[in-house]
Amino acid sequence: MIYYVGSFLLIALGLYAVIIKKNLIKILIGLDLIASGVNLLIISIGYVKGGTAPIFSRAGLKASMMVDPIPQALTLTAIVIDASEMALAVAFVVLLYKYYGTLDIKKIRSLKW
Amino acid sequence: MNILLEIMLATPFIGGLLAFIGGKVHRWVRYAVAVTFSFLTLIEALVYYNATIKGVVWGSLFGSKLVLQTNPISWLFLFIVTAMSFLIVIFSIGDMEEDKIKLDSYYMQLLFVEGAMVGIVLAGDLITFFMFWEIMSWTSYFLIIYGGKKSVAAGYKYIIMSIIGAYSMFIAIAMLYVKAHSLVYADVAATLAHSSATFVVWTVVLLGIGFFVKAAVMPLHTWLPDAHSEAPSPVSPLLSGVLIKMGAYGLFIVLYGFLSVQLAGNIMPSVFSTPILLYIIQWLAALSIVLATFLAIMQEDAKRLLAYSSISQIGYVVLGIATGTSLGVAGGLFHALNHAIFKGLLFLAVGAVIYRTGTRNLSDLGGLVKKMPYTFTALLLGIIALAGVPPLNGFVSKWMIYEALLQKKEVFLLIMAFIGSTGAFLYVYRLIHSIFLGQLPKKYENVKDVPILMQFPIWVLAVLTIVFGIFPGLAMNVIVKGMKLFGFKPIAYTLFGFPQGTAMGALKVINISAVLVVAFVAAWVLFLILSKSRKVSQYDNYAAGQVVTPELKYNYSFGFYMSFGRVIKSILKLGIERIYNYWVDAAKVFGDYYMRRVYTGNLETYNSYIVIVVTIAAVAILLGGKLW
Amino acid sequence: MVRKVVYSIFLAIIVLALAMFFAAYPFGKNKMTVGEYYLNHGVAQTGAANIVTSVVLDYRGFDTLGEVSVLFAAAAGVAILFFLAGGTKREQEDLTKPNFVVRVGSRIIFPFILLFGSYIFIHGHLTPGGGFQGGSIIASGFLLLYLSYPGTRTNRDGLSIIEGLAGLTFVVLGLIGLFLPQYSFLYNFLPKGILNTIVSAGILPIIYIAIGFKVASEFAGIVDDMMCQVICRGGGK
Amino acid sequence: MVNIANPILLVVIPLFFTFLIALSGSFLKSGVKYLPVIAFALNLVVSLALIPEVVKNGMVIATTAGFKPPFAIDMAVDKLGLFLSIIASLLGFVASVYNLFYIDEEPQEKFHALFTLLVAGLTWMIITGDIFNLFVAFEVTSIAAFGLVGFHRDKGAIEAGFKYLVMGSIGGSFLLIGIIMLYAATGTLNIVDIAQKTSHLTFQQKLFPFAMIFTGLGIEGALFPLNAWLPDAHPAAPSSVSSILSGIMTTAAIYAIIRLTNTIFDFNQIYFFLMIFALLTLIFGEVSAFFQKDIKRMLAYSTIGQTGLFFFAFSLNTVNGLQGAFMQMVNHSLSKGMLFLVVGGMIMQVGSRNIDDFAGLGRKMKVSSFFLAIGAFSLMGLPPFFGFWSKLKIIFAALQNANAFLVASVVIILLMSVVEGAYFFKLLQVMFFGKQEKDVAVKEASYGMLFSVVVLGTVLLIISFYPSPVIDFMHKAAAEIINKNYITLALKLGGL
Repeated sequence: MIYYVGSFLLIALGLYAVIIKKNLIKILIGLDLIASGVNLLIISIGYVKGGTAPIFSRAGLKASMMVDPIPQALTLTAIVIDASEMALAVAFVVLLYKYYGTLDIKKIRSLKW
Repeated sequence: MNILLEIMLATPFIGGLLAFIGGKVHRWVRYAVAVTFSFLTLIEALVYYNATIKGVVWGSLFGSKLVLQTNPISWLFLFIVTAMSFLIVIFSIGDMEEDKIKLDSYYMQLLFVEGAMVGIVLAGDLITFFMFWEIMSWTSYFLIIYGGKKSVAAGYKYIIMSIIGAYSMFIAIAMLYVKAHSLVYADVAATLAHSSATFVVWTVVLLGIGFFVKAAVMPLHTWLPDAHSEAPSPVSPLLSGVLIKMGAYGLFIVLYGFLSVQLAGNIMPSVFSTPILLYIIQWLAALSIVLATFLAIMQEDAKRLLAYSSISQIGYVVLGIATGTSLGVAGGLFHALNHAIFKGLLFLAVGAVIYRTGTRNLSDLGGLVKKMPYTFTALLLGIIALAGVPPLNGFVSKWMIYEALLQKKEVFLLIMAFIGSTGAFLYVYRLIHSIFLGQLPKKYENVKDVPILMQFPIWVLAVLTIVFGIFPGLAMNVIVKGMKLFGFKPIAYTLFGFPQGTAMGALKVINISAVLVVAFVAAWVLFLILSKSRKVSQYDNYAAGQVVTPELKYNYSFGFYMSFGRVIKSILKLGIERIYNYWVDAAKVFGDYYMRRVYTGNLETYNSYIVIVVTIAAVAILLGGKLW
Repeated sequence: MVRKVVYSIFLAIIVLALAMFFAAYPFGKNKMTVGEYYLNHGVAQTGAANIVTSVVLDYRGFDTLGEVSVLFAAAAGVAILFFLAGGTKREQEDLTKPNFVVRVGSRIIFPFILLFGSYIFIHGHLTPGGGFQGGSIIASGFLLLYLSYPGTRTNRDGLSIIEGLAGLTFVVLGLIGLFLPQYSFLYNFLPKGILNTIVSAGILPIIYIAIGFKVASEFAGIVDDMMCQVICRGGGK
Repeated sequence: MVNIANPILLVVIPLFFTFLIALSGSFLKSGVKYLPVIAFALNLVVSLALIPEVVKNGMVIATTAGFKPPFAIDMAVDKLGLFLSIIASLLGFVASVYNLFYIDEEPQEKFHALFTLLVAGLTWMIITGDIFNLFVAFEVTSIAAFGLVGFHRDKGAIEAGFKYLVMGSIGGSFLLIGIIMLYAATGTLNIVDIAQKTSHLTFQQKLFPFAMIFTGLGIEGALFPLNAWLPDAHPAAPSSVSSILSGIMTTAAIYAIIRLTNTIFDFNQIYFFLMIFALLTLIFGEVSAFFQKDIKRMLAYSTIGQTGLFFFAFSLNTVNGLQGAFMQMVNHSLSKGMLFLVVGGMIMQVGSRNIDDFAGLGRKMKVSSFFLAIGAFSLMGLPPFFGFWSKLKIIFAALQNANAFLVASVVIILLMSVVEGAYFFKLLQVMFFGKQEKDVAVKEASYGMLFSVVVLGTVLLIISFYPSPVIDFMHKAAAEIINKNYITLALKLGGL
């Protein structure tokens, strides 16, 4: 249960950071928080009470004792996607700082209307 | 035989493309192709003289058949389109010179406009009609902006107003389609016959707005003075003589092809035994006549003057069509033909003057009568016809419209029509006087008359003003036959006019003309005998007690009707255009304001939009899945 | 301030709605339908002990192809953005020189990191872990190298060749499936082998190895690009 | 011989070439740029080979990994998906030919790889039959697009790219939340399978995932107010990329929304809401476009407006409305794609994106400006171009069951069409009749670039003058979607 709540809070915090914070790095942190929240949500959906990891590493493990493997697979994919997004985002921020000399989002608005 | 309808429709388009391609080879190839194909179209049109063909299906779209048809009324307009286009193509060869303007696509556009207009009059369903209507709008836009820098603004105004008008039509067409799933004229008429009054009124009003924009009926006329005057000389007659007639044609189709006077009378109250809708249209037309006449009187620019005159004259056409009686409608249709002829003539003649002198400012011109005698004669015929003096063609049609109004006892409208006619004398006199009479400015001393290629169309039209003036029966033959198809009582006519004892009083143009000529001769003789006239040189003149030398020519054609202008100033202040501009500006400011507040360039704002959208959804969910 | 409060309320509403939605699907309850099938048939059908791996690489292998492409796109994007980038002289001087312990320590650790990473992706079908995890561990080794020896550059052409080869391996292995009677992309055509041995699960280990190389080279490339932002002197690649 | 009529190839071929570019980039330097051309030529062949199959069976389904859906991912091409993937392949092919002559900045091999990936991702989004796979395709597209938007690395490009990235990744997260909700509710990820298991859900339970997916895809699909990145990103990107972004990306995202709405979320209550979104999108797009001085920005706003138009037609939720929406999508993809390519060539010659600097180009770049005019006319919906037929259809469909609101929205649509006419005619008259003040030597664009433009223009002209096959095809496609034939067909063909 706590995982659900935690993931919701992570998503909400991330969104809050994205909307309210002015610093580009903080915005990126916000994005990452959202992503982590979503990943946590996915994993917690797949959980089955008393289940174990879906790996038949030793004899005697039964399918009925295991948690849902799909959310884990999805999370794996989602994490990689988030990581790639973040790498690209950091690259953008570095260049933005180079051009504008600031990390304040309010000052980075040469494109408008 | 029927396949020829499609061929006729295709001819100008093919010609336009060939002219464009041929122009890459040599300009004379372009000219030859343009002339050949516009002539071919004219010939093909003449084949259908008085023919009635219903429903040549050439395709289908969304379950509605696309149909071509023709009947004598369509033929009348078809004749106007093809004949005028042919003459204008010839005139263009002389007028539009290669070195003045790039002509790469001029003839293509010209023939496309012709093709589009042929499509409009041949259309047998509203999709075809609307399609060609839109094609006509944008092709003619390209023609207008050939006139140089100022014409671009004029063309812009034209195309925007055209699009607005067209979309107004579009809504009506869509309403009809949804109701009947077929837009063939007969089905539309059947649909309207079984519809509620509100539906009919909305349909007619929405279609009417489209037509009125094109026909430049006040208060939707504001594009016309600019567009007509700034367009190149050969294009102005096409616009004024032919293109705005498409609005009249559309109005005729809607009022009598879809509706009918009886039907309209059944569903709405009548005034002066006219359904109220028609009555309103009559008033709009009458207002156009009077106001445009006043405005025309005040113009300093020859083409602008003619442009306002066009608004006024198309007012007669619409007024005639909207009377709803056989006589009035026939008069309106006949006036459409006549106006095409004499306004084409006038614009071409003025174009010829512009071609030689390079100006169309009336106060700069003068005394050209000896330099350009042929043009002068043609223009004289044109203004006589316009003023409605027998024996030229404007007379008969105007007479029929007066007569129709008189029979319906609509006195106010009659008076307004008379005012328009009287006013016409003032401005046509101004036109011919300022250009051809008075003193010749020194810079125009070497002016010659225009080349034969330009004179030919002028003279053809001049002859036609006389022919249709003396033999109104020629046109009535077509009009009456066509109107029978639309359920009008036929009116009796002879070749020379109208016999005694029919719907209108006896009218024989020859007789009237004879009387008029006798009176004129008598007046002239009296003038010669009684007055102390003497012959003076053109330059024998005084100003403030000084003799005016030829170098200091006294030109009194500026502010010609100044005192009259003071009288009608209050009317001119109405300024419909100002109102439009005000609204457009307001809309622009409004749009700009909101755009700037939405696309602020601030990422935070953009992100919060996303959150707001999600919040709205979340609220909806919390409220139990109810969205409102 | 008003903004903060308003948006906090908005976010609270969103969280509330989320909570309301997920209240219908309580934590810990078994919600599996397709997942059940994987658990029951996964071992027999794919031969991989790790069901997550069999889902990632076999049942939903096409997702993984997309994932690989995403990573590739990100690496290429970073390379585009940092192309011709370089630090100023000041920035380069500002770099603190790593001390002795770090330099020597990283030299010792680096081979072990590589080894560990390879272990993880080679055993991806047997134990938790796989190409992505192994690849990122290897890339972290490169990161360590960069930190301790700021002048290090990797051979970028070599990296992109590895990247391309690994990607092509994946796609070609998939395409072979189309030439078989089963006519299905990514069909596992190799023998399944014995459960819980290295050589089992058909093509899955091969794909994971390819992915491992790919991820490692891509992350190393990204790290290299970012380091270059400071240590290169404009015009570097 | 392997059967090439397999939708999976539409994705795999470009991916193969992407990795090939990465592999050969270091030693094949200048030759790399020909690879995308080959890739999309093959794609075009594949998508054309799919036509007979789709016409025969109504749908083609390809499985992966040798398992049947829902246990493995499948690719499903129905009629509309086929049409859009043909357009995507065509546009990809044409734009990659254009790139041969257009892209001269380094790093070329990265650009071409990303470009190939972008189009592959879009095709993927169109044809995938699995909802999580849709998310992956969405991310492939987005991340490739982020990099491409920043390709010029100037101030504007970086800023636009960053904004797009932040909004795009928030959108991606929302999309993922929506998908996860559906998974929690049904335990499966295959679209058809989900559709069969959602019947017991309440409206509320369906609405939330829908809202999330709508938000996520709406960001890519340029729906107001989620579209704020678009007017920055489209102008900043290289023109061939803008052409793809504008031509297919919005269309693909909206197509995904349409398909999900009509298969998974089978509800009627939502359409009024969608219509309001569509109208707002239309109004803000067209009005903002009117005020632009930058030509690519103007076209970008115009894209927003067009999106609003076909989204409106979709939200009518009738066969006719959907048919109108599809026709408008085709029209928009072809004409806007072409316009961006034309404009790219012009910007290359003039060296500026300001409309005033385009004065007099009509005389110097005749072929380009001719096709620009055709594209503009088709977007404005002037006859005889294809846009006219689609606008006709949309208005007819909107008035089908007219109530006061629909009539008002028709009036709004037509007013916005007038605004659209206003700015396009302004552009045209500047180009054809303006006087160039600056003395710049302007030549016609190179033949290769013209080739791309001419190909697209010819296709547009062909479907303009012979609209009936396209119209009929779109009618069938729309009827299939509205009547939920998608599900029945998929079940019949073993999509489940």
